Amino acid sequence: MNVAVVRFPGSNCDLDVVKALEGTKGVRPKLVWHEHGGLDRFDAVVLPGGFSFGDYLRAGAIAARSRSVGEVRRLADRGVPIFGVCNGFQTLVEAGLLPGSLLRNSGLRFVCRWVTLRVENNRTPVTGRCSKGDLLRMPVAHGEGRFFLPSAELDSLKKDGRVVFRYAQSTERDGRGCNPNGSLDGIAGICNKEGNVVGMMPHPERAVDSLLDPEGRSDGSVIFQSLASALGGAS
Amino acid sequence: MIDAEWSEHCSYKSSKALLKTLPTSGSRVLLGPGYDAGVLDAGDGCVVSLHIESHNHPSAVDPYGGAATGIGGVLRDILSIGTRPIALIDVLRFGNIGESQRSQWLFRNVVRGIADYGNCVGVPTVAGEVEFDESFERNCLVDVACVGVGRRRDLVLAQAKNPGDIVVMAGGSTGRDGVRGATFASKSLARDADSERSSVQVPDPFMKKLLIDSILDALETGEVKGMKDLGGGGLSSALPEIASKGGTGVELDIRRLSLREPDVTPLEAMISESQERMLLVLDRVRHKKALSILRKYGVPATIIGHVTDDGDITVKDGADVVARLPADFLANPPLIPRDSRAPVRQSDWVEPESPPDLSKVLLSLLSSLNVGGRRWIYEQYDHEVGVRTVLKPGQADAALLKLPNGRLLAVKADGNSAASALDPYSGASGCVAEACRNVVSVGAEPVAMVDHLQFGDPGDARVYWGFEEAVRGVADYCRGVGIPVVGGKVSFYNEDQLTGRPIKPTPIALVAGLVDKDERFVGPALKGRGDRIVLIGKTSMELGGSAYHSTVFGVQNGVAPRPSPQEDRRTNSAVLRLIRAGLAESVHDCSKGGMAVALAETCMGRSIGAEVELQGAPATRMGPASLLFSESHGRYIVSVRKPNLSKAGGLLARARVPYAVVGTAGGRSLRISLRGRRLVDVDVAKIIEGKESSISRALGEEQ
Amino acid sequence: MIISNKAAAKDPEGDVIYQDLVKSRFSQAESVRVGKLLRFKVKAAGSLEAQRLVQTMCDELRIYNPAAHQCHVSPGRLSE
Amino acid sequence: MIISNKAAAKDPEGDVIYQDLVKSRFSQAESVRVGKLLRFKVKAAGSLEAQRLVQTMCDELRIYNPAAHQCHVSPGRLSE
Ligand SMILES: Nc1ncnc2c1ncn2[C@@H]1O[C@H](COP(=O)(O)OP(=O)(O)O)[C@@H](O)[C@H]1O
Ligand SMILES: [Mg+2]
Repeated sequence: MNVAVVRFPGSNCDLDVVKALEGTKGVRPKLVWHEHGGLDRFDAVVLPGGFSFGDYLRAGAIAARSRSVGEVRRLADRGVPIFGVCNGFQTLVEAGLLPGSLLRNSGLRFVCRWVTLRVENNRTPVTGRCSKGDLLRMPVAHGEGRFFLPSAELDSLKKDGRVVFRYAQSTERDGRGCNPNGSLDGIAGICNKEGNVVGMMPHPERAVDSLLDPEGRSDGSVIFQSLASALGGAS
Repeated sequence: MIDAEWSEHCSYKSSKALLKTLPTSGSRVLLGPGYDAGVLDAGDGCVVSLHIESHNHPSAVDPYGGAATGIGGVLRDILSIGTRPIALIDVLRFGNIGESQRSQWLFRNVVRGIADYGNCVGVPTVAGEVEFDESFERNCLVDVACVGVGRRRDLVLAQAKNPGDIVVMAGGSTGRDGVRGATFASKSLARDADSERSSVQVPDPFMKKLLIDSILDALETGEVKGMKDLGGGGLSSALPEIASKGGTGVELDIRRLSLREPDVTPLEAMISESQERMLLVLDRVRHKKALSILRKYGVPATIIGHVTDDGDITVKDGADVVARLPADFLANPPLIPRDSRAPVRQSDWVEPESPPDLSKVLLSLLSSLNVGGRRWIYEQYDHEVGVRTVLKPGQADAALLKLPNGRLLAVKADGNSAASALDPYSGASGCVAEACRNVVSVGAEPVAMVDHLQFGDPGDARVYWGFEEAVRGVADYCRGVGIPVVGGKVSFYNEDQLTGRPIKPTPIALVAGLVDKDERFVGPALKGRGDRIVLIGKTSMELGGSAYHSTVFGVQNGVAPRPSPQEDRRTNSAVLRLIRAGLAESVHDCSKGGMAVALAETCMGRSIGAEVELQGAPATRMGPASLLFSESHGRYIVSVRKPNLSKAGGLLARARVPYAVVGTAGGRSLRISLRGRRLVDVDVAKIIEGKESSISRALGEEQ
Repeated sequence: MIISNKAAAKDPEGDVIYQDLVKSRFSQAESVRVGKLLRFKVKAAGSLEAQRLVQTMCDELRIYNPAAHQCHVSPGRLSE
Repeated sequence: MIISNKAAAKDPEGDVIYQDLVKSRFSQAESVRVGKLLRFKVKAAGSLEAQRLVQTMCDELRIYNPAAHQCHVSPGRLSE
């Protein structure tokens, strides 16, 4: 199954995502330059992290108006899995493919640290291999990740089960609180009504290699394996 | 042009002769000092490049932009030899941020500047070091180093070898920014910072990211014959260098430059230090692919001239020749001899009596600014992007990075301005020793280093003496342990513009080490309850410039620690053998705050306490406080599983390394005794709390 | 044109500048709010048309995010 | 109060917004410059005094950096 990883000027986790996908059975990743198009040949599209267009104006705001995101919009309507990580999530929100906005962290500083996520919805293409309530360790690294949504919309988002990940207390000692950016309701990832468009702030591609995980785990792998399963590429 | 090119900053008028005494060759060295970056052979055709830069004066005026453009500069150096930047290291010096508003402002903005730039270009900042001392109140130091990787066959040199090749300017437009920047850096900070407004540069990390991506792609075409970053001195410095190294000349038309403002004069264009620009020498015939790659990324690129065979730099403004000078003459300025005089020092220092409660002393040391944790800083840096960072900042003594060939690269930078102020020879050799130890602590063998020597006005004979001593210290130590210096930087005229006082001398060493394929690496944290704690290396009465002195007594006096390269060489290799043999569960070196702080730090990672008795510790005669807090070099704290203890002991004894088994891991507190008398008893939770909150507390932020 | 956070989205930066920097030293100050200013230079027949054009751009290009921001366009009298 | 990069300095953010977002879709637009707006609510006898007070605050508290930025204080008629 072919997965496009869209590269914008300023993307910087594009190769990391490709590497994570290359290590996943049943998927073949390909980097696609944002102006080149042809995304409809792929079975799924990933928008990777980074600072597309320098994050000028707002994170993801300029990328959201690019040609490839126009294509992504059509694919999303057709039910193709679309997965945005960090800047990719910001781009999907700026494109209106996911609701709300990702504002500057409440601490006003960029934050890079390992967090624990609780899986709240395991019916999306990137969480199918998880159980509800699973705790996953992976890092966040962003300056604009505070999820915000007016309260009426937030209620319906929750009611529809569209919160996919929340920041959670880690199993071990973690005195500093677990919400790294002040997101409403601790929300770390959400999906659209149909469930095929998912965005998350933390970086699963950085938690695939156990060598890089301070606890020697590799919790990010399950996200990419889920995607492979959802595409029918692996059992 | 001559003014810019021959300024101290670009050409080392005062330092070149001395720097020649540094050992620069080694079996892994492919390129040493004199190039944009040092290059090491990491095996299997893989190379590692290293470089360090400072941006002190611009950062003192505009901390955010100055620090950011400093990162931009060092990235260019790594890129310009054809290697991909994979990690940044920052070394910072500020005044007391607990007391000075100005220092807080400098500190917050420097860190944010580094974060915003490094994060945006997608190069992780993986390690660093910080000190706070009043002498940096108005002249903060912002040193940034970068590590790159590449393939040996892809290296590009800063030279123009073939007449006829074209010279291309890629990247941002040329403006008046930084005009006179290099000459500015070589001057003391002006009294009225505002009058130097032309040297403020606006960072554009996005353009830098595009430059990096496009140039790395363009290198694949084979059309790039030479490359040179535009740093201090701008074109007036870069052109003579590529021509002189290639034995050629260059002719360029200044009108072809894309200017940001219409009225930039030819002279200004030549010396402009506008950021995010790179000079490329492309093949005379085959250059279309490279140019089209630049275009794809939206990087402006213009052909501004070509390589000639006349050995001259010819600058034209349209049809008019506005300057013509021999390249060699510009690239090789004369050396200036300097006076040096050793300061007179009183030698009647008497060690003051220590306070009775050493637990309290330990806690106040741990939560002091110079020993406390650095999370406030490194959490703002993306230290994971690129999925290479095995050991991350705060996790171990050095950062550890995955290389494409399966080896691991360790890096850490260190400096000690308090010790260097007392004795620049010991301070400079000591920072190399410490950086080596940090690299050894994770299991890597030190293979090369770059240094950065930062001083006041070299025209002051006492300052210049300190500089000479520091160079001698670095040279002797490196020769002694067999580590080549593959690059470095000198920064003079660092002084307080109000008082005219120079900064404390601040030599910095960045050491890189390698862990072989499938070898073990370790961290500093105690792992298992019941593991035995081994202290390696001898403690002497060396409290000069120690954290203990400045925290408890507010003084910096006495004998500064001086490392012994011969002993360190033995100790380091023994520690490496312990790690490789799988005998060491954890390794941490003793540095600031001495043995007591090091022990406390080993308890933090997994919240495991320790019971320690120092009776048998190898040491000269001294009181308990001195034993706990002396900052002698060459010492490690290693934990060993009980069944491995005799093997580990045997290995150390055979290596003739002094050591003692001093304790056992376990419990919830750190207890240290001497001959049965309890000296220290502190909860691990308190240790963690004190250590983690020091910067936030100084800044007046709640945790 | 000015972009600022809607009240519900909070303004942590303004709050911090006020709380940590301004408040203790200038008792006359009551609050600080932070926003982003974009200055567009456009060709238009008059100030009203210019204003309308910029508003259209901001809406269509989503220069601000209506979920969290408010946007205010005014003709520029400020010197360049 | 408006903070922006000095006129002679680059404004990379404004340039990118113009080049990559605005230019191709609105040919009437000629340039974009970006700045930061801080809105102070202060107690003062009149608009002039308020203006002077804010200027003092901005200078003393280093709300902007004179070496890199220009700062323009004007009394607020903009709605909150
Ligand atoms: N400015 C900085 N930027 C990034 N990391 C830093 C910085 N300062 C310190 N660190 C990290 O914090 C940890 C402790 O640093 P330090 O106290 O200098 O260690 P050591 O005593 O072993 O030299 C290291 O992992 C180091 O890389
Ligand atoms: Mg150490």
